[in-house]
Amino acid sequence: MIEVILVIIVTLIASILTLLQEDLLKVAILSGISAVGIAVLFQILLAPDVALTQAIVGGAITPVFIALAIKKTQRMEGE
Amino acid sequence: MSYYDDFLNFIKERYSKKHMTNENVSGAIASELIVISSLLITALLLRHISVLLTGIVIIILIMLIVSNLPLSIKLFDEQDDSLDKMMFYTVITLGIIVSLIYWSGF
Amino acid sequence: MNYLIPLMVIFPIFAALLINLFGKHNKTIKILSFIVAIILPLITLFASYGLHFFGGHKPLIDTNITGLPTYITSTNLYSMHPAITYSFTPLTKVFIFIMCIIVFLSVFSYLTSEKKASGSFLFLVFMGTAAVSAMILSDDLFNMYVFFEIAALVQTGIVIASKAEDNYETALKYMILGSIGGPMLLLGITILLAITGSVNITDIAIIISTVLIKSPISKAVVLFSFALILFGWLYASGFPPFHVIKSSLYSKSESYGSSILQAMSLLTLVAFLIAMARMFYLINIFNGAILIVSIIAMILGVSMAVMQTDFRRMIAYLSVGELGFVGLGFGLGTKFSMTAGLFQGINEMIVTALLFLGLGSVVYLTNTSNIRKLGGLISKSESMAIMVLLGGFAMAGVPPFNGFRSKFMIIHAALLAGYPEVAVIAILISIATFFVFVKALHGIYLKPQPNDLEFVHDSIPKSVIFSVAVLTIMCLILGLYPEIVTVPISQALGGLII
Amino acid sequence: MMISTQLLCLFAAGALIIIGLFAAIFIDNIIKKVVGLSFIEEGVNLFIICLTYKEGGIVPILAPGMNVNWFAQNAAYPLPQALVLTSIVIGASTLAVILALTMFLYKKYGSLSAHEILNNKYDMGDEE
Repeated sequence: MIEVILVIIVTLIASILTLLQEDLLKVAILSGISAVGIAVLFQILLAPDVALTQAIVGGAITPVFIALAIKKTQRMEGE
Repeated sequence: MSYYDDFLNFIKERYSKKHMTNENVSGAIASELIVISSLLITALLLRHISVLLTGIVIIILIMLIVSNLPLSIKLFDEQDDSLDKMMFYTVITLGIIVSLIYWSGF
Repeated sequence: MNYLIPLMVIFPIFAALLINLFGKHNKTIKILSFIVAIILPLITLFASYGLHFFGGHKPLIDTNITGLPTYITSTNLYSMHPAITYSFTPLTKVFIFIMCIIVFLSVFSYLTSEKKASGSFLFLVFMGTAAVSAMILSDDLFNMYVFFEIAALVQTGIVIASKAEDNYETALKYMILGSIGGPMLLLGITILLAITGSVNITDIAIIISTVLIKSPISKAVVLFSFALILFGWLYASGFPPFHVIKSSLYSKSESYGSSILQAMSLLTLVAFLIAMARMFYLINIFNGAILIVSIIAMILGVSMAVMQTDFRRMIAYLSVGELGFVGLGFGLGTKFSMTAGLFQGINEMIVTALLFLGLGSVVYLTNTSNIRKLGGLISKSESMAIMVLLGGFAMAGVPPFNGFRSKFMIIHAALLAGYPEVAVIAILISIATFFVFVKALHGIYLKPQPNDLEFVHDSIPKSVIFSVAVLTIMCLILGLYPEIVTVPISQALGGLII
Repeated sequence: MMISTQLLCLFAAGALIIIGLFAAIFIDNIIKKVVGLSFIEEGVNLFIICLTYKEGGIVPILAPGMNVNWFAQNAAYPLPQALVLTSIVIGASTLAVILALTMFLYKKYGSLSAHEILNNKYDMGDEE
């Protein structure tokens, strides 16, 4: 039980922190952390295949997309 | 004709920088009439629920409409292409639909 | 097993991929897409009615398996649909056939009026056709959701592929709003899946009407999922609060694109509306909710259309407003009114395609869509002006066109169902529609021609005139012989809605 | 009342959806807004997987030598899990399209603010 609570707290804090960042690269990384947290929850909820997909797509591919978009645009929000 | 003059003056004040034509004014007046008449008739549909409620709603509607003239220009301003307004109305609608259907379905 | 039914979806997807493959060879894709566009309506025409179970997994009740235990044969499990099921009824036939005709005419006028055909645009068009055909064929909610998302992406793509200004902004707005609408629809579908254990609409309808509606607790869950699916439906069909983005989507696309876009959103609307009507018809506020949403759509759409000076935007708002009539038919809740609503949907699809294609020729000639800058175009092409005028009559509901028939049926149904207010609103909206047309036609064709009006092209391509003429003739035929469409629709509705 | 794993995860899903809706209205930067909107999608996915969970159950993979009846009683419900796989991919592709559009628009406007880029008002046809 305690590990579930921990994972949920990490996921939610990561997703809230995502929205508070000024640095967009940190946004990419934190969204990856939150997606991996959800993947762990999927594993706990008896869905290992979904967890794998979520870990790859949400934890690796999406942050890379966002990072590429940042590279082509701007890194800091306020500029 | 005073209503028409008021209307024309209002629009001219509002869009004084741009040139106005008959088309804009006629469109605005037509839209105004459509909105007012159809809103009042739609409110009549409430009589299938309760007649008293219909009366109250119609009186409130008339007061709201009279105090907010001209409606069509205000509606037009609310429905421009800006994402902020669309997003706001989307979330509001989601809230209204879910709560209304959930509580009135029993 | 009828293999033409899945072919309606598979063939356009395959064709789209093939066209994308030959994207560089202009001549090849032109010939290829022309052939595909001809074959598409033919498939629909020759397919026979029936069900198609993917993988051949029929419900247990239809198979010859004997000796099953009683806990299967005595429960709902025995009649559940394990496979994705496509059902091809007269209703689906009519809708897909007309959609395919519109796709054919749009693609035909695109191919002949543009020198260089864009492979990606044709890819998107055929992908969209496949998506909406699958949506209206499918009996499976999740399948509908997947194709709904594909259709949303395709609509964005068609707007991106156009040359109008500000098209990227509009596409981005649509996608951002879609990331609220889509997940909410999915959430609604999943709640139904959780409480019934199936995503098949027939199964869900049976379970809701026999079990879930009886107990207040499970009814609350059904209501919650109805609210979410209703919200997703608003996004799919462009009812308020999504009417602004939908109409701006139509106006930011090429005219060939817009005529396909509006047909796509109409088919999406009809598919989800029928699904909702089948699942939730026993909920007492179902009809009221649909009715109110449709009336608000009509008022806002038409009152916004009246105030526009860009004629593409005008027709876009009008088409959103007229979609309200389809919802109105379902909101009234009788079989006659539903038939009228679906008939209006078909007319709406034809007439809006006519207007987008016909007035698209004005953009082709002058490269502007602002009524202020236009005028006197009747000297350029009288035939087009007359056909657009007839299209406007058809949309506003002037006899003997199809719009008159369907609107008359809806008003009649409203009076029969005891809602005279609805009839009055319908008449008001029709009058406003007519007003919009008089304004647009005067501005474009009859007003004296401004001195600074410059022409990009000298004459309208013959193919566009041909396409618009075909659509006008379809309007006239449906107006004179509405039985061609109403009889199959009402037959199919009798079987669908229990 | 005992708080189960399923209930906790449902709360997490709800919280994610609400964070996403919050981001939809109040966040201005497009990339952050889009990331926030993808939380709605992830929250819905988590919600679906929660519904399939069975307390004390097993993963829905039929290993050789397993008793089929026992498996049917104890395994989690696999159908929604298959649906979530599709949903995840749809979400990722939507995000990719949105980011591509954002990159195009950045070239045009030189800004990532939704207020500056996406608020181009449509007047009564009077522009120019």
